[in-house]
Amino acid sequence: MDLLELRRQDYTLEEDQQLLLTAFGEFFREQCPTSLVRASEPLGFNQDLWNRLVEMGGTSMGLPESAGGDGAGMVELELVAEEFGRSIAPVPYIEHTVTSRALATAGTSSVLEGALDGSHILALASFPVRAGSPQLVPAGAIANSVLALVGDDLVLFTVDNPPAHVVNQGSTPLSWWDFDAITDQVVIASGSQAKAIYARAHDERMVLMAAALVGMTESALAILVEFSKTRETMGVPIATLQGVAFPMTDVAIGIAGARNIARKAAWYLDHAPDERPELAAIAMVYASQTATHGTQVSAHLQGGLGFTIEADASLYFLRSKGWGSLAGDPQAKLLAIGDHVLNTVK
Amino acid sequence: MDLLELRRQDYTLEEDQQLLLTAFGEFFREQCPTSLVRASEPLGFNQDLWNRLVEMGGTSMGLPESAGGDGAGMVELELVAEEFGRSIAPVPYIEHTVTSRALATAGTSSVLEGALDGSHILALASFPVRAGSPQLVPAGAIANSVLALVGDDLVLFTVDNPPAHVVNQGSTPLSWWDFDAITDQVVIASGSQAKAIYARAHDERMVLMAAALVGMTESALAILVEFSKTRETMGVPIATLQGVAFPMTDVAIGIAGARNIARKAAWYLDHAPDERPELAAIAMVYASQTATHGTQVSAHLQGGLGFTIEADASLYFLRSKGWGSLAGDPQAKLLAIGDHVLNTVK
Amino acid sequence: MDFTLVDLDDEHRALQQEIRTFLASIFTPDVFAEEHETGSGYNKKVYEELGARGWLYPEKPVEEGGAGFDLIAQRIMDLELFRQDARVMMMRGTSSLPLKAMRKYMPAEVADPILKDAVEGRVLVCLGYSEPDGGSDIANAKVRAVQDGDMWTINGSKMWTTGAHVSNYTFLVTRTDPDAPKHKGITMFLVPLDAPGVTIQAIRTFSGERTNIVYYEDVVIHDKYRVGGINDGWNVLHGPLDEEHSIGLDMSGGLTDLSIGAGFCRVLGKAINEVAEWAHKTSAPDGSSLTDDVQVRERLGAAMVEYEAGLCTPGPMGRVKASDALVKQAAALVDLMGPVGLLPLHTEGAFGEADTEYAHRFAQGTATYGGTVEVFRTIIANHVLGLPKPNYPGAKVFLAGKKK
Amino acid sequence: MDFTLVDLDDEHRALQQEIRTFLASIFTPDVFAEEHETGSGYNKKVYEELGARGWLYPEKPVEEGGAGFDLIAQRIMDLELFRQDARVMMMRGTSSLPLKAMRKYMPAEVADPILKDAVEGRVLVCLGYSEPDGGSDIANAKVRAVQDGDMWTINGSKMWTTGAHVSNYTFLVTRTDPDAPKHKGITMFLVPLDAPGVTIQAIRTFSGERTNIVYYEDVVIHDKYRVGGINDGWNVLHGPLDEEHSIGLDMSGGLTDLSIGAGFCRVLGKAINEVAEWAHKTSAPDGSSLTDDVQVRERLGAAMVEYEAGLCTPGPMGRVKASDALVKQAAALVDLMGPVGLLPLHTEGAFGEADTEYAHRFAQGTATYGGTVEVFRTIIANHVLGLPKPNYPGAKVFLAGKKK
Repeated sequence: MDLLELRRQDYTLEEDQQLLLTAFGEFFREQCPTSLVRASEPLGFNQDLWNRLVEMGGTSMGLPESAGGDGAGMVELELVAEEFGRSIAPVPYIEHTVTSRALATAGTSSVLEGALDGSHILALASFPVRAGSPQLVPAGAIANSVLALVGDDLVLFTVDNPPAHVVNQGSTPLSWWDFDAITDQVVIASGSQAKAIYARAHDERMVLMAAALVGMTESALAILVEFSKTRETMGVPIATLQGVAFPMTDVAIGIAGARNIARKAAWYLDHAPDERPELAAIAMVYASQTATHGTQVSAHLQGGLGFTIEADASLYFLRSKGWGSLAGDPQAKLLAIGDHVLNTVK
Repeated sequence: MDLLELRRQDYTLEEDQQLLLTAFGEFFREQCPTSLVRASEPLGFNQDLWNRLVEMGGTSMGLPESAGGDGAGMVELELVAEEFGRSIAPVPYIEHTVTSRALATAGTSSVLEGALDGSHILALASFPVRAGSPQLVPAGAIANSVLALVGDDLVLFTVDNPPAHVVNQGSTPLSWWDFDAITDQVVIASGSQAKAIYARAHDERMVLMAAALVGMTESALAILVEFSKTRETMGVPIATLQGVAFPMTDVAIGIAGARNIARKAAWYLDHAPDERPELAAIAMVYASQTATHGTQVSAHLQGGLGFTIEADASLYFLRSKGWGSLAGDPQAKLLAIGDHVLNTVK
Repeated sequence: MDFTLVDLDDEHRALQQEIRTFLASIFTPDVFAEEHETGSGYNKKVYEELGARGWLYPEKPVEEGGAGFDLIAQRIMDLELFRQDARVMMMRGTSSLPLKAMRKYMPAEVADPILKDAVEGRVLVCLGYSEPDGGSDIANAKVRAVQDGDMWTINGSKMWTTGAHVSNYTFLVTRTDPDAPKHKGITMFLVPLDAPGVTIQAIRTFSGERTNIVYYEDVVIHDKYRVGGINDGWNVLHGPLDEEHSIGLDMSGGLTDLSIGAGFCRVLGKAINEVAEWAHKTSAPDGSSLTDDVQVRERLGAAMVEYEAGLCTPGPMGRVKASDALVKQAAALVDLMGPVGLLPLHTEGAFGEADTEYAHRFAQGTATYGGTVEVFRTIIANHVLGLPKPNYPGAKVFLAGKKK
Repeated sequence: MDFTLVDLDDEHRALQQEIRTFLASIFTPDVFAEEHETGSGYNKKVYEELGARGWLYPEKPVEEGGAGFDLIAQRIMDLELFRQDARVMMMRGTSSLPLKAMRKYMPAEVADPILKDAVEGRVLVCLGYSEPDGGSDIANAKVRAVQDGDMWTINGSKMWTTGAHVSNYTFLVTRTDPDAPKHKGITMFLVPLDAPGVTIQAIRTFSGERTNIVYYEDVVIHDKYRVGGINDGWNVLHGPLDEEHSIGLDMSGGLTDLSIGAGFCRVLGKAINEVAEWAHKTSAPDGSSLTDDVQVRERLGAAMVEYEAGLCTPGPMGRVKASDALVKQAAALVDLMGPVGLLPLHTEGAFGEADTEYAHRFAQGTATYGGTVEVFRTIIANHVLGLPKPNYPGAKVFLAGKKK
């Protein structure tokens, strides 16, 4: 890689971006307390919250104006995803956003109207379709359509009733999709265009999921910080013990870096998608490591309490993998990152 | 793997093994202070210490009685290796031992006499010989003969004067061997027998190196423990800070486990070599991780002092990789371990 | 050193066969279904059937209701129980601690009938140690016991009283002299849980286990239920607690686990085996076999290294190592399996017994059970490395301090 | 947010060319040879040549001997210096801290000539902070300064005085009131190192750097060398120290590094590039290309993730993250290269510039420079997470305490 690039690294948010962050922060904080998260288990979908998010513009902001949206970029969507993750909100914000954007890019207008008003929920298949092997599709239990790669074609699969929900550790609307059995299939792109749109959608999902994991981990750390100030052992607050304070510090360090990388990756997807093609994967990998470590530390350092389902720490811990795994195996992503490094020195 | 095996796991040493451990512990402690280690840099070989080790039986113990040796097993050799590593002694104990044992197994008597009295030093090539690519050979700068695999043959390469020493981070007698250019080549085994002897020699080297790394890390921890009791910050001994005590504890935990695995792996090589073929690699990988972490913690927690060449901590830190890397890339060894796991569930 | 497979003589081989057949007959599907549902770590039928044969605590002599098993026979029993899935046997381990203290410190006429019932599987005793804000700091107990003639009145609440809802008694730490130094004002009682004023409230962990908060409101019990001397509770506790914390040097010829961490490793081992099976039976998105995938092989290897390390690290150090290994490797194996690794037992498309998904949730508890890994690191720092103790206000009554 | 490549105007482009050409002319092979030999982080010729052009501290206004560079020009200079290998520029950074304090706290007639020489590269000032048993606890300074009329007599010794052997002055922390609270009895001096009674003893680190112990035996200096008020040293120190510890919020439009950790990341970046090159030019033992090796690709990817994390983490957190990343990844990359990764620069068969071998040794120092990672974790715990401070006997004079 070029270590001598004269490039700006300015993370300062524009005023409107700051306002957006604040607005959605308030929205999720007010509309989505952990009691609502619990009430929405095990499916992990709350229709009422989804409707409110639609009203907030959560489903339209990411679509181009030409498609009836507000033309927001990945940076704005990333900021919203941080707040979405902070409240571990039971709505398909990420899947629906990246899939509808992919459809808009392909010029598919058919289902976009329903996507805009949230009535037609969209999801993205994680792997190319292989005959005879159904897939677990994130948000598949509430999705009306799933976008998937079939050979060289990008195909939109639509059903009247989504397949039954499969209870899972992260309480998300997972379900098995047997694409072979679905009759309503529409090819929306082919060849290199299909692959490009599919790859882009996956990059966007990784960046938004990274942002969500950052927000989730911040919530997990916040409750631990409060706990550590009040809980005493040996006559002192446990927060004064380095064995407690240092792990918390390392989690905070991870969060600060993971957030910046996710935002930076979003900026590159908006402004220079070909210059750092590996950045979305880096964001995902580092956010996943941060969330795995951070939610575990939060649950553990709250002692037995953090191990109970009554404790909010459990909500974050179970979703660190329950959400994080949906964007793919982090270890596998290292290969593409390594290939990029190898290419840059060629 | 079978989790229900009714197998003993008894680590208790026989009385004579305990005596051996004590005897070589005293030998290295008395004959090899760190001042001698420093005086032997950068080559990493001390002829006088080597002669004394020969007198102690260090070169003969591992050979079968039929070959004029004392017929000690890998368990005994492992115990000696722990003490050898504890004193980071500048002698080719590991390379010479495993190579001479390989020759004895192959029934090669030619150079064994010189090997027994230490006058003819033996080493083992890390990789099969490839035409046109010289190899860095551990102990190669002081070795009279190097054993290497050439195609299906196990070949002993002998030289009058070993290739020039290459200064290296671990201050060991590394040198480049260009096997193509060596005329004195003797095939000592062929086909499956050659491969078996070669593989066994590498397993033995991994176990003895694991033991040496355990001893090395114990020395690194010992000086840190003393430092931490006396050095004060903020008016308290740093040993009372969990940020110092917990890392030291984790190093101690690593040492305790790595030692047991190395001893267990040695036992299996002696008594049931085919039952846990992956155990030697496990010993090497875990000991390498323990040494990398432990010597780094020792150097770091001694502050600036641990970063100076005057501090003994530097001797251990530089050898954690300087010795550990000689037995091969730990990460690569994980594959064979994983394959073993996959085979056991077939 | 000795790692040989135990060469069983005819007697032990017959016993192994007998145990295996008998356990298969009592560990019926409804046993697992009930445990999956309740998470109690207990099953009435299983305990009573085992107890009737002296197999609940088979290491005890026959006259104490055991089976006088030697070390080999005990190992056979442990492994066969693990084969059946030992989760329901958890309360047996919990009860075993107070039973020792009762025999040692209670008058025989009070203790013996209870001990007999316990060994025969009809009575369970749970541990009333921790309190809502107490952490591992047992000597900080606030539950009050006040004497009035032959009777004691108990008030307060206890946290993490696992098994209280299925137990007959709780081995209770109480404060009997608030003015004495913390660890000199403690008295132990065996409190019947059917006594008026006892309320039990369930707590569920996300690994599916059940534990409890137990409230004591003017609970009146007779002095005969006192275990050991008044204000001598700290010494009474040492027995069971030392046992809990100082499993170390091997006197068994290698027939016992090196640490309680071995149990954590078995859970990791099952997950490793499951992922290996999954790799054999699953093909990659591109149709290739996962057993050829370098990253699959590498991570199974890495998990195996940590499994071995947890198994081979002795004593309190093994307890910490095994927990760390399980926490980290279970998470890595879930990553490896992907979404399928998130599906629990009995869900559509879950792989096998979903051992990996369970291991990831179960792992968290192992870092806390019977003292957090931080408590054990402190014990190791002081007693293995010989580091000076920090001078905390409450340090002297800290668990780690007791071995001074 | 803005991560665009800076679009240089003609003026900046010309300056970039001028700087690049000039640096290439002064960074001659003998400069690197000398640095490799001495590890002083300084080169007389380079400093004087740069100083003569106002390019040693180009951000300073011309009237102060700088070149009045704007942020873009400064960034150009930093990158071009890095292109040349910035190791010899280390003492420039060290000197820059006391220079600020001198300008602020010393009488102009004393400070100005020294400052002029320093900016022009003829004078260096090193830091006399730490003491042999002091750790990061500066306010614990024991070096005594006793006043007698216009003169002060100094006795004691300082550790880690990097650059003392090439510096003209040391910015010295002294104890002037042993009876006052620790941080109220400190006075700062600018001590000429050619003063009688000063002895400098070399210490070498295993990364090849040189630092020093400096002994002060009845060293007599004039009161004019006092920096700031008597016993007011703690406040004088804040300037430089705050600068050292509070690099954080970006006011530069993204033209400065997010933390001092960025420098550590560049060392990691060079190692990553080297290993990638090595993979291209090396074939595996079986003859296949290492660029196809999954474990090579995977570890380069993992190192790249940590590199990016170190680069993108701001302030003190970035300083800790970058050091951790460099320490762990350098070790992993040495494992990957095998024995060749152990061969330092200028040895037979070493690969390229042996950046990886160097990174592994250099990494250790980054965890200690200017305050250990533990000191910074404490600062982060207290000032970022807002955790209560532990009540250590000496905590109030601890570095982390100063921002109360």
